[in-house]
Amino acid sequence: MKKEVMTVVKNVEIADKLYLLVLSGASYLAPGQFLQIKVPEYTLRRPFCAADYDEKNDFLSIIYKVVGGGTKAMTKFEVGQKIDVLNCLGNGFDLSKTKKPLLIGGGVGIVPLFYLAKELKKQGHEIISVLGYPCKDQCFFLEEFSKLGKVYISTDDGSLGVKGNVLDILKTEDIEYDEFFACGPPIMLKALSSWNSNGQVSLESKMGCGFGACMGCSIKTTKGYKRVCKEGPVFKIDEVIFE
Amino acid sequence: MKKEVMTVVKNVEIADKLYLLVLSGASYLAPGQFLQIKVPEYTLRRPFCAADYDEKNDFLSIIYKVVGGGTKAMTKFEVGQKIDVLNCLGNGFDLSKTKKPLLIGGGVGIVPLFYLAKELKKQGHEIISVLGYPCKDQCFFLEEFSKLGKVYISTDDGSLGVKGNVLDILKTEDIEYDEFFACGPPIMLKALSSWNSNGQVSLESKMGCGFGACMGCSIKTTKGYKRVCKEGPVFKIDEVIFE
Amino acid sequence: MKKDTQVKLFGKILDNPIIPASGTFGFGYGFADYYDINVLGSIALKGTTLNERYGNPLERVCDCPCGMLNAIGLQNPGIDVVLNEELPKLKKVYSKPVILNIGGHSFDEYIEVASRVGGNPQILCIELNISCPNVKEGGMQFGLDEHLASKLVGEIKKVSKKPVLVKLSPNVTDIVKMAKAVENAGADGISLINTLVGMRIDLNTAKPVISVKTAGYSGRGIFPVALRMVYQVYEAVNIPVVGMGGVSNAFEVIEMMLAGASAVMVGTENLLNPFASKEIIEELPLAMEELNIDSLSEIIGKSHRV
Amino acid sequence: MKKDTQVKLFGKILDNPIIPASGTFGFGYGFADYYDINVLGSIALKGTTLNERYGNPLERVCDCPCGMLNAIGLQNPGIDVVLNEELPKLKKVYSKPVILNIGGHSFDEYIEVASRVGGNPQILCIELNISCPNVKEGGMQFGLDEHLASKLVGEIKKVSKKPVLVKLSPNVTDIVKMAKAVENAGADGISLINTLVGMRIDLNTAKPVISVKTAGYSGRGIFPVALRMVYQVYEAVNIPVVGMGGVSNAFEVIEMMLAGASAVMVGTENLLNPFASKEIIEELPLAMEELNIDSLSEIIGKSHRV
Ligand SMILES: Cc1cc2nc3c(=O)[nH]c(=O)nc-3n(C[C@H](O)[C@H](O)[C@H](O)COP(=O)(O)OP(=O)(O)OC[C@H]3O[C@@H](n4cnc5c(N)ncnc54)[C@H](O)[C@@H]3O)c2cc1C
Ligand SMILES: Cc1cc2nc3c(=O)[nH]c(=O)nc-3n(C[C@H](O)[C@H](O)[C@H](O)COP(=O)(O)OP(=O)(O)OC[C@H]3O[C@@H](n4cnc5c(N)ncnc54)[C@H](O)[C@@H]3O)c2cc1C
Ligand SMILES: Cc1cc2nc3c(=O)[nH]c(=O)nc-3n(C[C@H](O)[C@H](O)[C@H](O)COP(=O)(O)O)c2cc1C
Ligand SMILES: Cc1cc2nc3c(=O)[nH]c(=O)nc-3n(C[C@H](O)[C@H](O)[C@H](O)COP(=O)(O)O)c2cc1C
Ligand code: FES
Ligand code: FES
Repeated sequence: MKKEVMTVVKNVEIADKLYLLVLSGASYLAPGQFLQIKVPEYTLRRPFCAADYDEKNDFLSIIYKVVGGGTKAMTKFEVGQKIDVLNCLGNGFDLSKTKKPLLIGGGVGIVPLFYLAKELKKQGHEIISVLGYPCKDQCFFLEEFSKLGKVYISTDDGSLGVKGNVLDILKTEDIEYDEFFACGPPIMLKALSSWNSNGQVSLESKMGCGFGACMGCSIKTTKGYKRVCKEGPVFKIDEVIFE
Repeated sequence: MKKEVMTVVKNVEIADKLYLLVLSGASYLAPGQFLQIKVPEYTLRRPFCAADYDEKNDFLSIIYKVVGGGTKAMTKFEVGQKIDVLNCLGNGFDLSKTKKPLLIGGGVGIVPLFYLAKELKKQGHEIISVLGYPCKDQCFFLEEFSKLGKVYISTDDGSLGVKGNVLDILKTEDIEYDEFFACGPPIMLKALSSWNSNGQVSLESKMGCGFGACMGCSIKTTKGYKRVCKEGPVFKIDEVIFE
Repeated sequence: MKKDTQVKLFGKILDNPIIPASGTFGFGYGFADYYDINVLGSIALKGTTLNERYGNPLERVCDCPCGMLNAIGLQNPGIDVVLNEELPKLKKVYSKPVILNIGGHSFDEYIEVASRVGGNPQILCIELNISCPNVKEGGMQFGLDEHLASKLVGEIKKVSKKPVLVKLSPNVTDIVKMAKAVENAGADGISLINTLVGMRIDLNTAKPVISVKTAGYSGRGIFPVALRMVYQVYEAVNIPVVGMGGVSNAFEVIEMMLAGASAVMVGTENLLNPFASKEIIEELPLAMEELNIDSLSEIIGKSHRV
Repeated sequence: MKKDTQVKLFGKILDNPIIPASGTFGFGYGFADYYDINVLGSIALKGTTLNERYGNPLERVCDCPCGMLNAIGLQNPGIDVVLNEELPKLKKVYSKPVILNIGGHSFDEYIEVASRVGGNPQILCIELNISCPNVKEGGMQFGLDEHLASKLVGEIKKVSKKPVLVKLSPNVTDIVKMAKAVENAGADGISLINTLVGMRIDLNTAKPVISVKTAGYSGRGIFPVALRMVYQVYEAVNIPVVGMGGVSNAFEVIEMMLAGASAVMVGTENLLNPFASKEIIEELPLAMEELNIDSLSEIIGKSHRV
């Protein structure tokens, strides 16, 4: 955990209600780690995964979807504005064991996978991604993922790729991998968990603090209660007890 | 009452804990009228008299003393910062009857008298001022008042002018006038009221709104209850019931 | 799409649910200098007692980081002046019926005030303030004791020609018990919340800022408590609930209505921004659009049904 | 001039009055990764029950404009793990005695927990939480009823080898009555306030945000209510009062102490800014300088004496 003042470099709408926010002055954080952003007029910080990190410029990118008051207020962040951030939170993905990774993302859950993919690529891995979007207009990072490796796409309305969700792809395509890395809506993760148990998932939960103090984010796992913000947000999928 | 966004042009310490704040984008307000400034992190606005108004530039000046959290926060106002202000509040001084005015001010109460003096001068009056300060270091607007006319000075510690307060001057000097215009601490105004009853006083009171809605500022007068923010802040001294 | 902001209160249609709260809007006409107040759903007038009152000594307001304290102590010109002078002045600039808020120090005073109101068509209902924390000799006592409260409401119902909206105090262990008590005593509606009892101390003098020490805390900081009480009371009674407490924007109005409010009063926010009530009314259709709401009256109490 | 920030609690000298509040600081050692926590006057540990508890289902925290809601429901590993694992971990990074906060669902559970504490020298006192609004089967009930409360305190006093600080709920009509009841039952000190009961509704789903609907409201928005209660309770009892509720800076610490607090707990602010308690401790001497205060212990309750 690092408390940092970052500066807004860019804050633009990249798809309907989907924004790219680039911040400078950020310490390195690992793929799967997250940050907690203080939004003016709001009390609790808002958590976001790193979508990308550029070590040369200390640039940290996040992609956020406007879903309520806090994210709506974030769209007002202006270039040059100083932002109060808790950085380097959570555990991040464990990249030490995989030989042949598979990335599986749904909706905004695709965000942390991009940074993860870049890091895996750097380590010499081949990148295969299965990405589910609501519709064509909501697709983001498509080109970027394609540059890194093979991409399978599904959309809820069939406007791009397979009509359906990532499970529909996984069940029909015969993709070779040893460990998957997934992030997406709870319903997708739950479905994944009954499909295959060798993978890591990044979870979400409303957060009081983001650094382990309040127990606001705890989930039940096969190894006891764990805090999404501290022991997570990345868990082995077979440990998570999905409700 | 006008709700206006003003811009900070200047915010400098002119004596210990005494600041000059110049704001642009202000509508004309009459001498004795006041404004209500929204200070970030504080809920209720803070009331201040106009110390000067420059019609050419729409510049409004106030002089404020740091006495608590709100005024301390105001010292952080930066040049260029936008400030949310309610302007043109209260009644202002009635200049229509005096032929030979006398200005009597104590401490920060001297602030509105400067703007009043300039206006009276413009209307062709001779300006005589009796000003009481805590000490020499806290004197402000001295040169400015001197340029406008004759000035009598007292300080509590005798470091400049007469040692004592404005009453000590009024009782010893034989100053000719028909109506006085006074502003200062309650104790001074009360003393003034038993000394002479032909004058106007500008009063202070903690304010909930500043425009007559909450009854937070009401005082008792010989003509019933009156709101300092609406029927005042300037009252005929013989109407005010000093507690 | 056209958004329907109308709501019904005591059989009367209000153009929108926004009503400036008692004590934060004077007798209304003062605000007509700033905007056309006919946009308002209704107006709750300053608490009125039998005789003229000055209220508590100064200081009687004070700042808090998330709101304010007040201990005005019901300054008002007395019921006769309100009926004969203030209401006619208001009528010139506001064409809709208004809410007459009444305060008192004894059964007799409340009853006398309520009976003088009569059938005045300019009055939508009386709002019985049994929750003012700022009057020594009674006021809130009625709002803290269910037996006193229901006795008072019963008496008022006997003399009032107008619907009786009973304004509850949040400073109780069990708000539902209070609400049920006044409903059983014949209340036509319940408004809540009045202020929470709070305090501030001046660091320079070490004395309480407010002359009478404790005072009523209002403003944004009380919203979660107000919302909870509106939710609980809506669930427990069968009469309309008027919600208030810390409402500062259109989204919070909608939240209050989801919890069960038939109409929403805006208080402290009018003091901070004289245009607040008007601006909230203007924002309402936009907020409804954003949240896919077509009709406000349909969402009243919706959070109990989903 | 050197500023004296020491205060005394139950005969022990604290270097300063700042104590992170229960539930906002875990079992303390987590914060040692961020700063040397030995600067803290003491630490109040997360509420501990007899057995391990998960607490309420998610969501159990929620944002409010002036604070937050929580309905954790006392997640903790149970008293034995706290005594045998958590306290030793804390001892490695914090050398001073701490406050063990205990919660429960029945007389028997509270009593059993209190008796297991024993004479452990790492423990300054137990804090008896009879005010948790987030536990269905008891918790706050004890804090809303003076008879239950005093009966419980009496039983705990019989088994506890440590001073008993009783933590009161603000959700009552008469806080002074509660305070006197627990004082008479033998409480060694009173801490207040716990959270106010509040609620938020999700505008998108129209459902309460928190799984169990209502939750505890804490943070800056509750400061004026907390200060008022500390003031009133200090006036009514002869045992030390520990103040908390919405404290976010050194000036508010001083305000709490003027009202009567012997020590001040900082809660929600630790969650918003992990360095909050440390920063407040650092600001204290500067604030004292500005306000001409030489010794903090001398200003406790000063507003009652001026
Ligand atoms: C570890 C972690 C990583 C995450 N990473 C990402 C990420 O990379 N990208 C991403 O997009 N999200 C991410 N999230 C989710 C993200 O944190 C939430 O979407 C965000 O906190 C929502 O904040 P909000 O205030 O907008 O909405 P909420 O906190 O859900 O608040 C919604 C509230 O706003 C109110 N509301 C609803 N509509 C409106 C409106 N139109 N105007 C005003 N108020 C309204 C509602 O009443 C509701 O109470 C992550 C979450 C976690 C835990
Ligand atoms: C009509 C009118 C005109 C006025 N004109 C002027 C004018 O021209 N010039 C002028 O100077 N004043 C003027 N005043 C007075 C001015 O409005 C007040 O001095 C100002 O509102 C005080 O605000 P404050 O927040 O600093 O102090 P307060 O509102 O008094 O608040 C003080 C609070 O701050 C807390 N506090 C004390 N010390 C500190 C500290 N060091 N740090 C943090 N908090 C602290 C205290 O607990 C106290 O509660 C006028 C007032 C009125 C009514
Ligand atoms: C200055 C002031 C005066 C008030 N006077 C009255 C009153 O006379 N009668 C009454 O019933 N409520 C009175 N109230 C309470 C408000 O009507 C309202 O219940 C309370 O302030 C909560 O709403 P808010 O947070 O929107 O202000 C007053 C509130 C304030 C701030
Ligand atoms: C997330 C959270 C968890 C809490 N858990 C406990 C608890 O276990 N025991 C307890 O006595 N109080 C608990 N509290 C209440 C705090 O100790 C404190 O009384 C309250 O939050 C008011 O102080 P604050 O406004 O500074 O947060 C909790 C508060 C929060 C915000
Ligand atoms: S958010 Fe506070 S412990 Fe996870
Ligand atoms: S400050 Fe509100 S009426 Fe004067």
